[in-house]
Amino acid sequence: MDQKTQLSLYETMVLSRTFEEAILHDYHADKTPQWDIGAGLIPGEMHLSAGQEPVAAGVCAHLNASDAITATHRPHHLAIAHGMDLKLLAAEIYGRETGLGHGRGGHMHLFDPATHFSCSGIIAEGYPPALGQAFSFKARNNGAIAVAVTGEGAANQGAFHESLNLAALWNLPVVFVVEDNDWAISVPRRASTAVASNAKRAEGYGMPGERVEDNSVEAVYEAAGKAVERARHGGGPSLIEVHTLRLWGHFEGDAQAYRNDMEGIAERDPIPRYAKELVSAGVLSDEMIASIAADAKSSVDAAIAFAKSSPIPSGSDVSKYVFA
Amino acid sequence: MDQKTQLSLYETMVLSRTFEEAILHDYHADKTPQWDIGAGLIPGEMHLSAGQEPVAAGVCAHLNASDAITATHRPHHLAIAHGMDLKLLAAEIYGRETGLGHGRGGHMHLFDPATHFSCSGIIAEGYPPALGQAFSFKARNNGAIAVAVTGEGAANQGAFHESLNLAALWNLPVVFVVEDNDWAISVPRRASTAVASNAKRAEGYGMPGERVEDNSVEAVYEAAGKAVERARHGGGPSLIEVHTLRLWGHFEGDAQAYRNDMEGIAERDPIPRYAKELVSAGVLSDEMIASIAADAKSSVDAAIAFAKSSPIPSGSDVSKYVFA
Amino acid sequence: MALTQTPNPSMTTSRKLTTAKAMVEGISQEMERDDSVFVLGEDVGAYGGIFSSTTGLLEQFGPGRVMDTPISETAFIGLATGAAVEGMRPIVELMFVDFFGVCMDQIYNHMAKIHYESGGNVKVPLVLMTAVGGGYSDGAQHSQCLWGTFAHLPGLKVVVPSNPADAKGLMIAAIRDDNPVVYMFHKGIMGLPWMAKNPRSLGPVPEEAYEVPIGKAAVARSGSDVTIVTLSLSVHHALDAADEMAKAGVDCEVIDLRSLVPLDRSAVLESVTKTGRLLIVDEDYQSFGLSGEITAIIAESDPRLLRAPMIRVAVPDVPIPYARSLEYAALPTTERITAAIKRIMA
Amino acid sequence: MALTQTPNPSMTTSRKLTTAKAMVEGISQEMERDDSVFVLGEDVGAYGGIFSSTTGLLEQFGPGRVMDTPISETAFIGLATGAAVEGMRPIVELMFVDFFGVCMDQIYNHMAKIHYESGGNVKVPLVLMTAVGGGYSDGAQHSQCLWGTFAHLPGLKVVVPSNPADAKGLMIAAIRDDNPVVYMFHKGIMGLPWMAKNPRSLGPVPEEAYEVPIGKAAVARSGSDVTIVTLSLSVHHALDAADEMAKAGVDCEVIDLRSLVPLDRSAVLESVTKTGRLLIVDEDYQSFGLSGEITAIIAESDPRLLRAPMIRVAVPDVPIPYARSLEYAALPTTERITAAIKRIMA
Ligand SMILES: Cc1ncc(C[n+]2csc(CCOP(=O)(O)OP(=O)(O)O)c2C)c(N)n1
Ligand SMILES: Cc1ncc(C[n+]2csc(CCOP(=O)(O)OP(=O)(O)O)c2C)c(N)n1
Ligand SMILES: [Mg+2]
Ligand SMILES: [Mg+2]
Repeated sequence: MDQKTQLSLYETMVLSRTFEEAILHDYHADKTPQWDIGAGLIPGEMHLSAGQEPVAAGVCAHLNASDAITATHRPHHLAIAHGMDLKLLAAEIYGRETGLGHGRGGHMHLFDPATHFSCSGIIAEGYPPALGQAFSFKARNNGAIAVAVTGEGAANQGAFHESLNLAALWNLPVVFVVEDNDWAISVPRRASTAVASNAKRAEGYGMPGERVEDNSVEAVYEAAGKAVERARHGGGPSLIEVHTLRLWGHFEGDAQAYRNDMEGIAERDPIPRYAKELVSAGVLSDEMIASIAADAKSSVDAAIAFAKSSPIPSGSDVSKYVFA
Repeated sequence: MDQKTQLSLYETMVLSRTFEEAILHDYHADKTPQWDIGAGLIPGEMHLSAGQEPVAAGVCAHLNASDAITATHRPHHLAIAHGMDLKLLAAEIYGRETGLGHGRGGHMHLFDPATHFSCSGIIAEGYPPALGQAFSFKARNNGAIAVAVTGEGAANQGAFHESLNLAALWNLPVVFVVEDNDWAISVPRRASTAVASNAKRAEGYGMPGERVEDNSVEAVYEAAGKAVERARHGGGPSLIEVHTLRLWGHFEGDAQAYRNDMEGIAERDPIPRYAKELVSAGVLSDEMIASIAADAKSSVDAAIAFAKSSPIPSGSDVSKYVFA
Repeated sequence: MALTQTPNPSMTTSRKLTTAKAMVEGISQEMERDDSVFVLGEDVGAYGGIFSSTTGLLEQFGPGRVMDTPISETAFIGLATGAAVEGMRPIVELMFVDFFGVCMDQIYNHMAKIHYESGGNVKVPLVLMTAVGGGYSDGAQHSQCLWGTFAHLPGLKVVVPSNPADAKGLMIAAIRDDNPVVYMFHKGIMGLPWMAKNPRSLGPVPEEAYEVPIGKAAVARSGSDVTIVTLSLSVHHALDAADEMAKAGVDCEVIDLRSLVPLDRSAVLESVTKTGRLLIVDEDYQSFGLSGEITAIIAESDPRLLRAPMIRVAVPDVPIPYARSLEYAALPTTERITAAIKRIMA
Repeated sequence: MALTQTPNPSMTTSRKLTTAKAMVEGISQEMERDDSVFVLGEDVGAYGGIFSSTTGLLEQFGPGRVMDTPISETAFIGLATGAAVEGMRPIVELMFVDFFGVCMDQIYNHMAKIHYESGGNVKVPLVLMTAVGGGYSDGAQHSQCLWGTFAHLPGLKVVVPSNPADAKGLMIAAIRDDNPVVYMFHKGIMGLPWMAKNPRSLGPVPEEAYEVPIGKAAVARSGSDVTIVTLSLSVHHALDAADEMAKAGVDCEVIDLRSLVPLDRSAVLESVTKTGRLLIVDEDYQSFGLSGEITAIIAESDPRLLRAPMIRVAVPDVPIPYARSLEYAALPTTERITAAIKRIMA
């Protein structure tokens, strides 16, 4: 892999993590003394993707803004890797009138026409709309593809099955991605999924499937490259499952008492790990690490400043936007 | 296979066909001159199973009345092979107060506690309740199993996927049966299913799967024997797909203009075919054929006479049975 | 006549079509006009739709624009939503409304909410058409109307034609609308050759494309004594009952709602202001649905407009039974309506 | 007090529990009594239920009777139905009611209809419990109440407690009932340590097992000027508004419905007969739902009981917005209720 790509993958992951660390901070900052999920600058459920950046960076490196992504309740890494405007994203998370959805959506409901990005809080139900985006791309023969993402827990929902079958049958330009972070809230993979790899299931739809066992951005990049290429050139859908890592809780506030895989979790963080790899390969230096971090911080700071200084929606507009 | 079993399989198929021929007759008898689906002794949609008797006979030969079956909108062959009282069945189809559901259900909604039989008009949605019956059998350790049946079209519904996964995960005593009759109403299998065999899909749940390519009752009997045995003795679920035959229309009144596989269909009728086999094997004689037919006819006649002479439910009882 | 009635396009033509053919004509004209319109669903191709809602479209437009789907409602309805998000205008058929339970998440959590959640930035212009209604012994899972369920959940327009001319005009309006529109057609008004049909399922339909505005009720019959608010097949039972009662000197006004979302509240209010009596005829389940909402229109405005208690002729809260004797005890028949008019006038 | 109030078991104890703990205690006592009762759902085991509806049950009863499921609502809710058909008494949790769309077919076409379709030969004794409600910025797919949707479809009982004592008693009644009972608990009354909670989410709960009868409303506050019909969390907002208005000399009666199916129609009627004024407070969507049905009770009996127009304080027909400023404009707050009382008395 060329160094430019490596650096770019690293930068993408850092940007996503930097953004989420800022959100993490502000989310918890003003929920004290009695922690209240509905209070503060950022209220509501907050599902952060830290640890899963390799999936987003590795897949989205092959995409451009005319390709669609449908993501999950845990969408930030994908939104950022796909190039969503951080200001619009942040403003939506802070519930502001300047946000992507003018504050109506929130962090599970990001809709960005500029990057054909959307997500949903209902697990696996982002798969079907991706088929439709792919269908329209195919009908217009514009070379774009759709990427549909879901978790390993969600892969046991009916929508997963129906979508894979229909996409295969109609030879739609879709890449299905399963983020296997071992957990669906508190339920471990072995208690949710009767098979070791969802790539195995792809065979049941006559579709290529690949499981990436290592949470490495380069491994994801390789697998996604083939799948995206296939979709873009009429080869139809494929599935990629990545064994990734949920570094933090299911949502913020999750005490994770049920979790038995926390030992040494910091060492499994894919970002420092990749930094180390790139440093020893001579691609990255300590100075570059610092400057990438600084760039990320300044973008994120600007986005969050924009969000915080934006107006709060007026309650009297509550019925605006129900119908077009 | 011993001759007694062979004869019994044949008898079961003949009984089912005889019953359905009688229903076919009465269904069409009084819908003239202007054919009206809602009129006559037997109103409503009527999905007959002629041609699919090998599935029912072959599977149910391994069951007893404490085993459960959840069937589809096309349920008669399974109900009869599983030993449902023909009188109660007929009376329900004729919408009588003496029917299985006191005329509330109709032919797609047969519920028989005596044989743990049920069916549903919503495709694939009979799978999940079968899991629950199996769960209760397992909890009580009573050796009973549940058989869940659906069509090849229905196997592309989300409930199929969820049910296979959950049954495998919890090691439930279930046999999943897919009746592949090549058609889902007018949609051919190749336009609905991205894979040649649903047995392939079973692998995606770590479950044994077998496709029976020949619509032969003995082949089904063999495959079902293994699957039932496995379920009964703690081996968990398996899937059997049978490539069977829809001899008649999707429902009565279906002109089947879309159908391109009608040539020589009569020769593919599995019942005369089996009779021929058994005759040449010396198991069956012309006299026996006649006497089996006569026995079937007399049972069916009695059931239908019972139905026709039974009272019609009173409209004033319409709200009875909403709640227990 | 006090109410503004939508100019009825059927006045200008003598050509008669069944409701099914009128619907298909509307779809076909829009498909010709706009190549982003396409049709998908179960048996919509070669079969032409189980209730003839798509007959001939495959032949006319080919398999690239008229597509049979697997029995995967979540996937293909979601596909329609995704295609609409990208600017296409899908018409997707849910064969029976009774099957909504396998795909409702796509409908009400996605199709219906995307526009709002996106703050108006993403439009979802599609038509979800679906067959409703009973009367032919199809049992508890194939005979429901369920419009109350769809109308309760925000973000979907809901239209329910009662006759061929409206069926065409509402279809065209639905296709052109930038919102998801649920289009519910009653099997009993399609004019199918294999089902008992209301005589009015064949009616005059203009040949050109036209819209019937979504959100405007029609006065199917003007009268001064009782307001009968209804929709779909029941409009015809109400008209029959009104004719019968006219002989007894009772003058009924029949309001055909045509659209539940938006609901033409002022049409109901104006009529009840005139008559002082409200009868609601609804083939959906009685409680927690349409009939309560119609009542609320009056109670929120002026409950004393009602000179007599409101009466509902709806499906009592029971699953639709199979046996004809039971089913017709549950359905809103002309007899039940006539009896109710007598009671309300007593 | 004109209405018969269910003897409130909370009178006989001084021990206080949160609603969540009261529910769990009810479940636990029934599981001890009857080994056919078991619990399944997502995160009901080690996690103890996302909203603490099952905390401690895994430890008490083990993994054979308290089971985490995959995220396959159709499969595991259908499993519950099948087990109930065979005589077990499952308690199955749908984590948020908002997810009903992925599994509604199992609920309303199967669970709800089997008893009827079988002509009473097959019973389906189960409890489907589910979290409802908003107020903490969880957005359009995690904040709905949707009880109107469940109550509209026949065959399901629907109960909605507002306080700990009722939560326990209704849970026990639901488990013992031979019908499928949908048990809807509002997150805001569970008494969760991580969510703003109503002060009344902690209350006296008797230690012994007891039933609160399904189908009987409670008079949460007796009064003579205005009837406020409500349920769930909104009961408390209504009580707060009533207290405030009492200072201005307006005497409000607050009816806590507790059960939507069966609906205690006579409790509503008796109260409105007394007060002549009807205010309905509903955290579900306004149109085609609960508020219309309550209105119909009066209009079917005697519309002239109402001395003033009925007023609804409900979620306007919009998806629940994320931003707090918008969400609280949609929710039925004490402020909106107080303003409505003033209007109705004007
Ligand atoms: C249909 C549906 N059921 C349940 C939920 C509640 N829920 C939200 S996230 C989640 C776990 C998802 O696990 P997984 O798919 O592995 O994604 P992850 O959270 O691990 O990224 C659950 C059960 C939901 N949102 N939608
Ligand atoms: C969820 C759902 N979608 C659609 C239908 C309408 N429908 C009834 S039978 C049928 C075809 C079923 O095909 P298959 O599963 O192959 O069974 P077969 O009729 O061939 O026995 C369809 C589409 C239904 N009953 N339920
Ligand atoms: Mg996961
Ligand atoms: Mg088939």
